[in-house]
Amino acid sequence: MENLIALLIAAPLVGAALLLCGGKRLDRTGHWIGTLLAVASFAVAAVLFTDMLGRATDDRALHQHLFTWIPVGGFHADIAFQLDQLSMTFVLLITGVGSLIHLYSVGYMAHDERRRRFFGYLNLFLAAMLLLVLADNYLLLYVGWEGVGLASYLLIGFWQHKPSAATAAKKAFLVNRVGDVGLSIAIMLLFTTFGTFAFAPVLDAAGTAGSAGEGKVTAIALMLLLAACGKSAQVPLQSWLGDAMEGPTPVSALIHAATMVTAGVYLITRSGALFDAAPAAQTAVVAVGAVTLLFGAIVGCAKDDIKKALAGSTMSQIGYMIMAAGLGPIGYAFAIMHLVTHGFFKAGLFLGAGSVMHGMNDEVDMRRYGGLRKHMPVTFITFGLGYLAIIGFPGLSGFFSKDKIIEAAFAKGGTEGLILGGAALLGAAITAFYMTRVMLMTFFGEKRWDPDEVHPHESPKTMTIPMIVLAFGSVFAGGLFSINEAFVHWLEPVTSLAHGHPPFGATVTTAATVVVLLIGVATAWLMYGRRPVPATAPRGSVLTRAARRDLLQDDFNHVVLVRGGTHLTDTLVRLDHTLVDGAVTGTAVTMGGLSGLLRRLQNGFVRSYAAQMVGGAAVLVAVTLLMRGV
Amino acid sequence: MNPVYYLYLAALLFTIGAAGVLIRRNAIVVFMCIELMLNACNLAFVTFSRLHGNLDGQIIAFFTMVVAAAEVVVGLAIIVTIFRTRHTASVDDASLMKL
Amino acid sequence: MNSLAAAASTGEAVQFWILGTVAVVGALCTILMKRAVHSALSLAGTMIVLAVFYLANGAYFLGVVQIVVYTGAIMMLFLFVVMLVGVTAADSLKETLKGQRWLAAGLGVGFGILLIAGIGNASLKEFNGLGDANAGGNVQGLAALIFTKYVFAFEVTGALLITAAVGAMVLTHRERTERTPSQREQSLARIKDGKQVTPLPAPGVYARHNAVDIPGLLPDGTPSELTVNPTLRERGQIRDVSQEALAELKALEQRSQEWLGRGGSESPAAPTTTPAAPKEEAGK
Amino acid sequence: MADLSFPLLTCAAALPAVGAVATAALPAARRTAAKWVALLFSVATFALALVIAFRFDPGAKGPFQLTESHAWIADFGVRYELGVDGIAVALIALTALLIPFVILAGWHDADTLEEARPNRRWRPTQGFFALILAVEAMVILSFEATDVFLFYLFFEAMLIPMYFLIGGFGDGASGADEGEAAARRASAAVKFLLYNLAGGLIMLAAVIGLYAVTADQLGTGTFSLQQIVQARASGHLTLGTGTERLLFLGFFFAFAVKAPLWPLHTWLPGAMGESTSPVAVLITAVVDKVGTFAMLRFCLQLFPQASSWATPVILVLALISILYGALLAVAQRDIKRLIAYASISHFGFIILGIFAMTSQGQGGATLYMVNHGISTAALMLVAGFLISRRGSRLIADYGGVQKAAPLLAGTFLVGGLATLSLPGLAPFVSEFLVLVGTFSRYPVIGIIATVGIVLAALYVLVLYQRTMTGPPKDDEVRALPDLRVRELVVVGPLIALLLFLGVYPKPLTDLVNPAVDHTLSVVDKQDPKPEVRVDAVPGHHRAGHPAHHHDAEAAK
Repeated sequence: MENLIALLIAAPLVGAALLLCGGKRLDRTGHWIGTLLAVASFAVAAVLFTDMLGRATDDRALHQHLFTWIPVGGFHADIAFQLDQLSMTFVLLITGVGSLIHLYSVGYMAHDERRRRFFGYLNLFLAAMLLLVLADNYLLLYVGWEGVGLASYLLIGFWQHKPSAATAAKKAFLVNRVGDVGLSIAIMLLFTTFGTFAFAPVLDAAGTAGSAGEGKVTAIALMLLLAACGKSAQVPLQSWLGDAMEGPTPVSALIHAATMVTAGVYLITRSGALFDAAPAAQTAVVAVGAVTLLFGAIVGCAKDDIKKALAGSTMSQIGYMIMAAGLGPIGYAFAIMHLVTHGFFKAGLFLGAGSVMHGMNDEVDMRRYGGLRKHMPVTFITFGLGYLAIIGFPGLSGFFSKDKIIEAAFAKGGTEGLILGGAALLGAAITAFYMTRVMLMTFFGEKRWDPDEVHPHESPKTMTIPMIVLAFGSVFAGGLFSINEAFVHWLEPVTSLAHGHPPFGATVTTAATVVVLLIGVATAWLMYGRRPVPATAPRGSVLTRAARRDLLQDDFNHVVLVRGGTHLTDTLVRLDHTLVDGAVTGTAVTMGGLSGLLRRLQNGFVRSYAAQMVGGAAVLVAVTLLMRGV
Repeated sequence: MNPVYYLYLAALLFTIGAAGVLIRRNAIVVFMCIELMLNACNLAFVTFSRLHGNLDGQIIAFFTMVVAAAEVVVGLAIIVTIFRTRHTASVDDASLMKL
Repeated sequence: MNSLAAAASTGEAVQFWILGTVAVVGALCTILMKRAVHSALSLAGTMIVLAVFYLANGAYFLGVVQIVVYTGAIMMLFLFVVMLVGVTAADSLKETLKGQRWLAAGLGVGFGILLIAGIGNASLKEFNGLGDANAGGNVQGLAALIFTKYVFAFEVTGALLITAAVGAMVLTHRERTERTPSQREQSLARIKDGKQVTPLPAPGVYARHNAVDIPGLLPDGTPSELTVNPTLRERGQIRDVSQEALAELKALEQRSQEWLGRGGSESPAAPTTTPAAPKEEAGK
Repeated sequence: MADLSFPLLTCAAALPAVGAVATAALPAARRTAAKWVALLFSVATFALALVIAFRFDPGAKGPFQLTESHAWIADFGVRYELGVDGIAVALIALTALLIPFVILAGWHDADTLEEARPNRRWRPTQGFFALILAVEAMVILSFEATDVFLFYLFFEAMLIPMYFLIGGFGDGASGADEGEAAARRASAAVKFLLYNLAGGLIMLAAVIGLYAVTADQLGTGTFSLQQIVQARASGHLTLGTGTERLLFLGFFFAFAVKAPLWPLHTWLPGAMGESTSPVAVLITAVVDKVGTFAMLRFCLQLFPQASSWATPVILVLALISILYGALLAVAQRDIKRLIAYASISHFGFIILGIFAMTSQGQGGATLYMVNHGISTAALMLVAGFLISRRGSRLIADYGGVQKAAPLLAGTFLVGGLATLSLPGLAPFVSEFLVLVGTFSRYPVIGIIATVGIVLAALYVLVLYQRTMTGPPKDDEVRALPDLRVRELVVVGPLIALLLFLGVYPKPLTDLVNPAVDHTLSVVDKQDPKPEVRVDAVPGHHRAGHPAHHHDAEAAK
């Protein structure tokens, strides 16, 4: 059975190779090949899943060793896969949502002349993402980690003719690289500390590293956090995600909502033992999570671009997950659970947004929407279900997962627990506010578009079916997972489990969650439902303007990094020319000058030469005499 | 009188000859100065011959004369040739050694 | 002959100081005289003095050779060349190379001091004298050395001399690379170039002495320089007759006036003195 | 195995040399024939290099194999001594592999010169290819030589053909008119020559010094690497500390110029920028490797103590190279100069790995040499194809190329990704090994060096963005033809190799590991031990880690 694991990755990889190298012959069938291989991968995953369910809880993990990758001295890396419950969860999510989005893209990209390539990239992404979650050591995970970064780069910049897309792609890759540096330093630290970087031995030894190793373990954990921040768009490396919306919408749904951006959560959960052994690092994790969930939410409130609003939301929701993961064993399972439910509803929301854009001539400004519910009923309903799920409407997926996280945050105890729980509650309120805002601006109110130019219409079947499936997931997944805490127990062998004890009981928390939710929705309705939405954005308060500009993060980056960097490189170029090269050319010039002086002795007059000869002879005589004298 | 004085005389004549080579521009006179230097050397050789009590110094002086003769023959021929082509015997005018 | 010992006699000392002075003066004249001929003559004097010194030092053969070969042959060669190149061609006194004269003087003095200091430093207190070496005769002694110890050098020197002789011939020989142009061709070329076609005019005749330095007069009475030999022209040795004729006319007029006015009492002296003035003018 | 009667190594070097002569001897009219002859000989050399690689037994004892040894200049103890270790085999294979591609890529490089002087004795094509083969022969011999003097000879001799290759053949894409371009090329060539000559002369002094020391202490002077190493190990030869350091510096200076290490790097951008791109590949992928290779073989093995003594300074210089090269690459406006500065950064990594004195560092550095050769060749050759199409090296003259030539853009991107060490491509393996090797002994330097990774991404992606993406710059860009078959034949195998070695570098590491271990044993260094003992053998655990309830509770 474990031999099937490689097949999971191989299928999309073959697809990518076929589509990218296949040439024009595959232009007409390429998208179906890609979709088929994604579905094939999902089928394999399903087989493996049923097989896993059939085995005892302790014996569910599978391991496949393909070959030795890099053996140099004590450094030993394998190409080997590990499929345990955590990986399985991800594999199902990735292949499942991935297949749906492949299907959706068939319709969405129908008129793009480079569709074949798009599917090749999508398949490449699937392969890399699967590699990431299936790797049995950190180095192989790193390969997947950068692989998804590459796929993300290619897909964000898919419409390369748009300079903004190319810039966004580059930015995403670069910011991710900063995070990747964290991962690579973590691997180096792992190697020097433990002599290996395979998951099993490292995680076994993490707890027993002893006091001498705690500093090292903390450092490793912090570096892993840096990596997670880069990939999952957490503060301070969050700036790329908003720009990444330049990519085609299916990409935003798959990569920048459902799967890739959650890789940071996977990394932290997977390295749980390391974080558990480093409390300081855990504090950092929850701090990052809490800050980001508020940051993302605030940014999401101010954006008029529907995809960017959703991107802010993604940031915020992943903040929840990171925070949950940082809480330790009481949070891992809920982090993953929220991740899965988020995968469903956020992918659904993005696909819905894509569908809207598809019908609106690729208009993204919500201020030009309005009243679309009649024109796009399916989109409206699926989007609405996703909306209810994300704000945590009781009974839907988001409610179960988010509520648990808030509960776990309070359960952390002490001031820290109160702060975290408060932040999570506040986040929930703001989530309700901005999602309601999106909903109202898009589907309700009067139309703010020109009927002569735009003809909103429902999308084709290939697009609506995935949306419907995902809407089902958004509605029911959370509930299903929570029956007897099925999901938590499923993950227990991997993530370990601890039950937290919130200071004021689960009911109070749930009640509070529902109350803040209602407040958020009500505020949004007061602002955007009752009053007509102006077609051009009002100037807004200072906060609004800052939030529109991603809370000035980009401006900071621009001033400090871009301009500073440009200055630095320009200075260096000048120095290279004047100082480093100048030292050498300077020597040459000096020699030239000296020889110029000497050359003047060679004036061509015999008598001058004769004088020099006599001078030389005199010197010789003098030296001879002096030598004799000495 | 000490025969060393001959050496002093030779040195003096040699120096005068050298200075002449440096100062004069007429190639013929320069040549004469060279002859003067050679003669000064010859005087020194002859004196040394006397000092050492053997004839080797005189032999060398003899060879010097022969070589000087040869040199004069060739040198004067060169001067004549140069004069023919350039209508001058000034060494400064023949400054083609410079690029 | 055998008496030539280490230390020199008083007579030799006197001879040294007198002739040595002459030699140094001659050397100085060689380098300081403006005209090459004078330099050559001064050098010849110095060489003769040196020949005497050779003799005094027991180098009889060399002394004779010095006079015969050096002074007699080589210096004469120099004189020939000087004549060939131009006896009067003198160096201009202006030094063209900046600082060369000072440099030369400085170097000369410094070098001389160094040499003399070196000799003074050397411990040349003991002398062997040539008594033994010249016992069998100076020439025989030299011959013995030349044909035994130095025979190779001698042979090589012979080769050198031959080479030098051939070299001198090659250098001075003017190779005719093309046919000498005939008179006809020369005149054609002259016409073509627009130069004077006819032979140059003859010098004027002034029947008092050899008149090649007197230019002939053109019809208007002005002198034509073309009629004088270029060498003389170069040297500025041209006598301008036109002035003389005028002066003569003037003198004649004066004479006749005097003749007419006073009756010839002191007249014959005047004509002889007048021609001298223009000659000086021309000399300038 | 050790002593084959057939002189395989000599043949591997002689074959391209013969090829060079044969190519050069062809008459002017047989231009195309000359190209094919050169290609044929280079492919044959590659075949021979493969034979060497298969004949070589990584497990065998003794540092060198396939050795040949003949007396040459007996009076000075100079011997014709050849031998290869794993590192040399890998680099010979790399050289022999790249030359056919270089020849193919430069198929038309000399054509423009043909028209310059149409007479029967004007044979630039023959000259171009003959020079390339001559460089190959000399490089291979320098990889094989185990006699210091023999090595020195070819180390220096390869400057001559390189000088003519740089100065004689241009890509006509500098934006200046031909006269000025020729002047700039000539100045770049002279700069190349002077720098390397200066390094070489200092090395010559050190070589002579080495001879003097051996002659003094061993009775008979020798240049033989093995003899000296053995004599030092057995105590017959003891170098004074000062002497050893001076000699080391003499050798190292030459290699640092060749490599090139900051601040001796300034010849490289000019030489690579002004020459044609196949020649640029020859410089950076082949010739410069002799420098880093020689650091491993000669600097470390001849002067182990001095190497340890100089390590801190060299590491800092290497670190500066990495960051400096990358930063300057970001600011370049000329594609080829950008790649040149990137190479400087990469050479910093190689030198860092060599002097980290760990098996990962040195193994990684060796791998890096091979991988960098391949990746730079891929990137540079594609860049060359691009430049030859537009006739300009300036980045600003491009934009939106991928619209017109997607294949070209794609291969360019893969080459760029290899340059930024994307995992899955070969350079990643080596770069990571170098970083790990450095980190395990010098953590701070290792961490700073990782900044180079980010900067690499920056310059590659900026280059790609400005040239390939966006709307097409102008009509000329819009009309750019895509890669031709010949060009695909050049780039395809290189990319395939990058992928293969990225996924399965084991053949290479197996080849290199024993040689690295030998070097380390000569230097007397061992890898640092991990701080926490882990009993598990990697890859034998099946499940995730068990839960640590008590830990979690303790954390609360």
